[in-house]
Amino acid sequence: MSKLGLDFTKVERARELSRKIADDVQTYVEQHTTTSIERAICRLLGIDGVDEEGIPLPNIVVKQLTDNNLLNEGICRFLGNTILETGMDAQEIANKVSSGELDITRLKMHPLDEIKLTLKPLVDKAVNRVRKNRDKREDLLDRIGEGPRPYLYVIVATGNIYEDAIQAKAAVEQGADIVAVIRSTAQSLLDYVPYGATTEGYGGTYATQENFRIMRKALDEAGEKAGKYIRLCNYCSGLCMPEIAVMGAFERLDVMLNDALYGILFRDINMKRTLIDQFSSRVINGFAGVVINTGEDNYLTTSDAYEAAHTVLASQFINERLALLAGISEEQMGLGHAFEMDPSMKNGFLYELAQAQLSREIFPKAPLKYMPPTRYKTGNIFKGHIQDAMFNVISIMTNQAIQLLGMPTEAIHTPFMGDRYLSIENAQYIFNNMRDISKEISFKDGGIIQERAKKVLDEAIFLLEHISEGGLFSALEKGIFADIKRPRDGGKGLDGVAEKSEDYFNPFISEMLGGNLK
Amino acid sequence: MSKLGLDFTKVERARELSRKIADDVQTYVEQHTTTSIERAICRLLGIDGVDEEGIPLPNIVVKQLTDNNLLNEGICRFLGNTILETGMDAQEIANKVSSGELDITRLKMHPLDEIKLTLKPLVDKAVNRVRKNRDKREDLLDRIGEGPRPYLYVIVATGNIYEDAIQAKAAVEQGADIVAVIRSTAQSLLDYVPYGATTEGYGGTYATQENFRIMRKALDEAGEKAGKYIRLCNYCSGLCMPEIAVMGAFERLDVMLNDALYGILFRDINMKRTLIDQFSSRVINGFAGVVINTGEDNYLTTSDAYEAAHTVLASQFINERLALLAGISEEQMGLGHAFEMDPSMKNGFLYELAQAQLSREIFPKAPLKYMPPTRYKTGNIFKGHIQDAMFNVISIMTNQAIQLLGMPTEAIHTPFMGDRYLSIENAQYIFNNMRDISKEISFKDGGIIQERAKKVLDEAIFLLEHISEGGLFSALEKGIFADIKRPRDGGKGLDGVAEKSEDYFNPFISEMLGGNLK
Amino acid sequence: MKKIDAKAIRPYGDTLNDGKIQLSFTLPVKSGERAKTAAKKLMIKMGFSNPQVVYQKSLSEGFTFFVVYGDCTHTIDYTKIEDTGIAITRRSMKEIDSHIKEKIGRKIVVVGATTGSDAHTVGLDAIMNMKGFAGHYGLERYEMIEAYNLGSQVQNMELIRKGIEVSADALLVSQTVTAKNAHVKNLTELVELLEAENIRDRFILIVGGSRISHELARELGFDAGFGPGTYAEDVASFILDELAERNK
Amino acid sequence: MKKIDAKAIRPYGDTLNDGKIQLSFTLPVKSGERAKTAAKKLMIKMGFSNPQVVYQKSLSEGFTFFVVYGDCTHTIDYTKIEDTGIAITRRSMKEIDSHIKEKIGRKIVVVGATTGSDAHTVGLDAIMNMKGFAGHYGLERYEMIEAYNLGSQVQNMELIRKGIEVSADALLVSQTVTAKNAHVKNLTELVELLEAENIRDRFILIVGGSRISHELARELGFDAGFGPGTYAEDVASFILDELAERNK
Ligand code: B12
Ligand code: B12
Ligand SMILES: Cc1ncc(COP(=O)(O)O)c(C=O)c1O
Ligand SMILES: Cc1ncc(COP(=O)(O)O)c(C=O)c1O
Repeated sequence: MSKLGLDFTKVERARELSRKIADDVQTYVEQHTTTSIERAICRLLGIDGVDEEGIPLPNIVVKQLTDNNLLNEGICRFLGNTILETGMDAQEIANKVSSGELDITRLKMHPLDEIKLTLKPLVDKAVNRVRKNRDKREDLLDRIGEGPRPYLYVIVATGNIYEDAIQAKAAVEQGADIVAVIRSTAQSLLDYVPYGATTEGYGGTYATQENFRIMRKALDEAGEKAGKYIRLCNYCSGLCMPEIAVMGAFERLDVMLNDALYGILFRDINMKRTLIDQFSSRVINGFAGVVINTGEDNYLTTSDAYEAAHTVLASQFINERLALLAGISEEQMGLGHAFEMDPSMKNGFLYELAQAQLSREIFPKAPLKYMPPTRYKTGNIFKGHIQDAMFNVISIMTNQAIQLLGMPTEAIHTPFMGDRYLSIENAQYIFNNMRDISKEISFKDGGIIQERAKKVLDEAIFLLEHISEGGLFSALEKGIFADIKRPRDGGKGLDGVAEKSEDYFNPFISEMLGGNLK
Repeated sequence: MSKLGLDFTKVERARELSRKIADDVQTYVEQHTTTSIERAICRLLGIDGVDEEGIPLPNIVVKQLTDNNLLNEGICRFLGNTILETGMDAQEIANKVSSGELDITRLKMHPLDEIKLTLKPLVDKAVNRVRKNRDKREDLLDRIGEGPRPYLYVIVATGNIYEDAIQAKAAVEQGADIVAVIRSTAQSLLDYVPYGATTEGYGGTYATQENFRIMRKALDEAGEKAGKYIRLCNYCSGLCMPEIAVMGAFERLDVMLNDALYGILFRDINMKRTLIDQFSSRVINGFAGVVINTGEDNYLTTSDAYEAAHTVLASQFINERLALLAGISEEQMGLGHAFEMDPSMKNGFLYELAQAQLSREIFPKAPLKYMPPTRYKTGNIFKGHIQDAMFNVISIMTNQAIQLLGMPTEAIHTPFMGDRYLSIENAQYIFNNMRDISKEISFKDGGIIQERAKKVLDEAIFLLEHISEGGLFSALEKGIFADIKRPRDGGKGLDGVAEKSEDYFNPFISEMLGGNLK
Repeated sequence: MKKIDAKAIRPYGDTLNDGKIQLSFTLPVKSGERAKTAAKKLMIKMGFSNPQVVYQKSLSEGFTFFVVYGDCTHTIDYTKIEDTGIAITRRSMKEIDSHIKEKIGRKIVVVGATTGSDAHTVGLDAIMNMKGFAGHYGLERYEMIEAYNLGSQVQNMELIRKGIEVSADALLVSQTVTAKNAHVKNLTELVELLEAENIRDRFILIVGGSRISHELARELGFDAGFGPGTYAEDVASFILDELAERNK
Repeated sequence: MKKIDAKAIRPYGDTLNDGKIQLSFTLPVKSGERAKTAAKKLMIKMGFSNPQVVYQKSLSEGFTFFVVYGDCTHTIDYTKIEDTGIAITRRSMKEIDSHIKEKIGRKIVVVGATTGSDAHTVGLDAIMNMKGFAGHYGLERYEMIEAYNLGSQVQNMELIRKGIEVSADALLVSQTVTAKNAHVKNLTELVELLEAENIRDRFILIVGGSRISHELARELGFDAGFGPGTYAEDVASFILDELAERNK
């Protein structure tokens, strides 16, 4: 029963509108492919490594397509054909392509169904590898269990993956449930995925498969010690969403930030490119059993949290729909929201409470990602620590699922080991001390909280109506989210987009989409 | 309407029991007087100052009675008679007594009614002086107003009254509403009131009339600047309750800690002595318009806050009754309670919420004094700061009146100027950000909170029944409060008690009690 | 009571010159008495008397967090410290516009950008956007200022090109990410590029950001630096002062 | 990756040897740029590089509160630091009782008190009372220990008198109030009184309290000092060790 006295027919209305918005996008998405999608396929088919200049082989292989304007045909066709032709495996082919000894676009073409047949075993191998990881996660969860919700989610951001591992283990000893490894600044702008272990990143390490492996190992060990499964988180968003999703699937990441809108608004990535990428990326995440995190919280760093609250909700509705289309189950939807109201606002806590409860009731199964106060953090770490405490109070009062712990030093530096300890202690104290409060309290009918929730929902519906008319692309052009305008054909990465040809094919989508839905 | 679903017939029952307990004590109290009461009368009649050894003249004058076993006759009789005989005023008489030139017990005795007549103008003078202060307070409150509730109450404890004044002014600039000047350690054990300004106290300054004056001036100035009346607080409890009450009345103190039980339990002061003193002391406080603060909160520093919650409530009932008998209006009853539950306790916040709401509903008009976490504070000032935040949350959720701000450094030292700033900021942030929450939330019927409140009330009634049987004195002997046992005739100060003689008289009680009640 | 001696000031806890300071830090050692002693020794090396370890907590095998108090024995001669703050004759938007009209007689042109890989625009927007920040309108709102906001992740070369193109009077750079001194690298590069092209003097060079101080900015070869709490007026006022300077 | 060098350890923020430390303090000066510079200068005197004033707030005319971060340049040779902690062969209540029965053959007598004007008894009671503290029974519960708890505000002379009267093996003093070093005065006086009477050696002299360390206790002429987190077993165990020592 709703604590907010919500009218759920309105919620239904919002979902209809989002369906229309998402379907429009999806039609466009399904007609296109991107360099990153094709590179992701290369990785799935077993191509990895870099050449002497450090250029990843998947990039080199796909470059042969783009150089010959064949991206629209898709990589499967040519790889499958080359295997048939040469009998080499994908990696060998990639090496030859890299050394310039082989041009996969210049070979005699075999019939399509033969090619598909040839690829089948490779596809199954990749799919099984991912499925195994998914099963492994479930086994571990059964065997050693997990921490109670809200999960304590912390970040490590030293720029050195080995230092990160030390910090992550310390965090787990103190009680962390999820560890996110912050990416080196601006990786999202790179149109390739770096290779190997990072020891000198800027404000983070690169999302590389090796870094994933190192951290996965560290957390599995720490988890065994702590007696609970520790989830590993990294970021897909950016110019390589599908590839990073593949790497995450291979290395058993559990949570991945995956949101095209974030890339568009905060990284100036082209909207077409990244929305196309997002779909494939999410299909892979979905099949891998990864919980995705969306980035609505970021809107409130540039727009006012009180004024723009409805834009967060509207975006959550759209993201929900886009995720469903990619085979992400509700249980995997870490829709984002954030505690970003001006702390000097009278009754601000009540408005925040309304917002958190609203997301909770509208997306009951979703493991919402709740972001801490950041924007109004200052160098006053003592005040900051109680801002985080209030954030923790809201979370336990409204049964949030994923609590991204705030840091007292948010305005100063990426977290020190000691900062993280204080934040974990903060959350543990409050969650335990108020454990059952959400069952104990109810909100006044027609009071400030309920009225605020209704208002936000109404405004969100109004906004969704507006968006559904012009479509998402033009909404983004108008600067509806985060007060940021982005031109349809501006930003980075549009050159990596191609309209699929007649007989373009990508066996993984059907395999994984189906695989997850069933 | 009760958020706790309380059965108010039970509350009535508790009040009946307390009436019986208090009346028993009162009968005893009214038959006795003490050295401190007689010294207080000296002060009211205008005797002040110290001799060359620093012994206060009121002590010297009253000593003439005790030396001659005439305490039971009361000082009025002899002072009045001496004035008649010698035509000197009270101060002159005191000086002569001090210099050994005069023995007021050896003079020819005039008839009682003559004596009373002689004293009348002096009594009126004293009473009017106090009434003027009371009016002055009301005028100031009308003119510059006061801060919103819960009032922000801070302590200063440098040991140097001038340093205290600096800190007090800084606190007011930051937003404090009430400033309490901590007493030098163990003043409560002194059977006299020190004289003059303190510059080297231990963990506080002495409660002297000069110190009161200095701080009153500082706060009046700061208040004008801040545009709100700032209340000054000090401590009566101890061996000189009535005298300090007189000083407070003369210097316009607004709040005074006044609780015999505190003295008995935590200072090992004899129960008879201090309960007798308490009555006169409270009559003076009451007439002066002072808000008294009682010390139930202290129980929870030696007993467990969860286990002993009902002892706090029982004691509040008794203190309420004893206060009413002394002419203290409900609006002047700062009954004490405290946020002292073990922070590691699951749902501890809910139990605390129940307790705070319970006191609020049972004593709706009383400006309850809510004490911060102290016992479970550690050297971890960051954790301490959020323990205080949770305390502030409870307070605004339950509309407390006087918020004694917790300090992050509680476990380390008496507050630094910077500590006090952080604590005020903490309370201001939470009170403003949650301003109207108490109107917004209600508690589940039969939930943890309501059940806890019922349990505490039932246990309190059970305890009151038990006390009412044997009486308060034997209850204290049994160690019912704070797990501390005190023998009826043990502790400090019993020698200062005498049973009133036939024609003992003290004109002030009737004047002030009447004066306040009407 | 003791009076403050400006030639030898010390931290203040609750008594003049008590020197009280609170510290917290982590040491890479196992917690316990020995770790505590190490923490105290460190305090003494820093010049604290009466070091008190009031709290220690093991963060993980081999790391211990401490909260410590001590009495600082150092003093500062405050009379010897001058204000390194930036000296501006602050004017209101109105005053600035009319001053430009009258004294300069043409629009002033400014180009702003968050450079390098830094994606933080809120600070820059606070200064440039119409709506401004905390009730202070941004430069775009000024009648006599022509403001171009290039947004974030702008390469230094790109900023310079735009500056030349619109013959800007001032270049406004915003830097927020300071990890590994990214900002220093970025800002130094910009100055070097300008000098290489011999056009450093063509522009008034201004930088701002949450960790930027006027001092630092000057060190890096900028004309001014602005930190938290800056408003558009401050920047505009500085530009007017600077132009006046240069046209002397 | 760098390895920890025990001969030169430094504070750890998020990278080995980064030396990161957080400080907060108040300076008796008006807030502003000049105050900020003073704070930085003070940091430098303490041996910090890269001092960062991340926050300043005016507390009142002439007082400013600061939050500051810096990189500590000092290092500690950890190999040179030995454990000043008290060495006890910890035993359980059972073990202690039986040890007394067998090895000593008579009850051990202890007298405890919070001395001077100190009224804090919770700590002393935690050690002495039946019910004890955090699930550890107090000395009164021990079959082979005769424990007298005189409570608080006990004068040193009174404690000594009682000690002689019951010919105590150990005197247990609790001190909590440390303002103006009240505890030091109190404890020193006790030792002096005992020495004046030439009976210092008659008793095992033990002190405890939240700000008491074994180190301090030894300095003041006590046999042992116990701080937060002490249990009755610890004290009893120490007494047994000490008695054994003395009967060697
Ligand atoms: C909002 C924000 C974001 C938003 C940015 C959105 C946007 N479009 O700007 C998002 C979510 C995208 C983001 C992302 C990241 N952020 Co960020 N972010 C912040 C946050 C919360 C607030 C910054 C802010 O907006 N302040 C408000 C403005 C008004 O203040 P200001 O910038 O100081 O501006 C004022 C003055 O400095 C001055 N000023 C500023 N610029 C200029 C320019 C001129 C010419 C002048 C005259 C004056 C001037 O005037 C302004 C008004 O007074 C801070 C934490 C914090 N509370 O400070 C972290 C923070 C800055 N981010 C940080 C980091 C590391 C990142 C990431 C790299 C990864 C991560 N940890 O999230 C990513 C990637 C971004 C990138 N590559 O640059 C770190 C930086 C650490 C460091 N010191 O290096 C911080 C401190 C958080 C942290 N502790 O990790 N971030
Ligand atoms: C409870 C308490 C009180 C109670 C005391 C009740 C009682 N009967 O004990 C009351 C309310 C009466 C009180 C009054 C005052 N208190 Co007080 N009080 C505290 C408080 C909150 C907790 C102390 C406590 O009980 N700790 C729990 C026990 C179990 O810990 P412990 O004492 O450290 O004991 C352990 C070890 O130290 C050791 N130990 C202790 N004694 C002994 C003895 C032996 C022989 C051994 C072997 C071991 C041992 O073993 C124990 C168990 O592990 C502290 C703040 C804090 N959180 O520490 C302030 C505090 C101690 N009080 C303080 C002060 C100043 C006072 C007052 C003077 C005024 C005021 N500010 O309130 C008055 C007057 C008291 C006086 N004249 O002494 C200051 C002391 C400042 C300082 N460093 O000098 C503190 C730190 C609060 C503050 N920040 O102002 N207080
Ligand atoms: C949805 C989403 N993706 C990615 C990121 C991180 O992006 P980047 O690595 O570009 O800083 C964030 C961080 O806020 C995010 O919210
Ligand atoms: C009711 C009451 N009176 C007096 C005091 C202070 O007493 P003393 O000055 O003896 O420390 C307190 C402090 O806790 C108190 O609660």
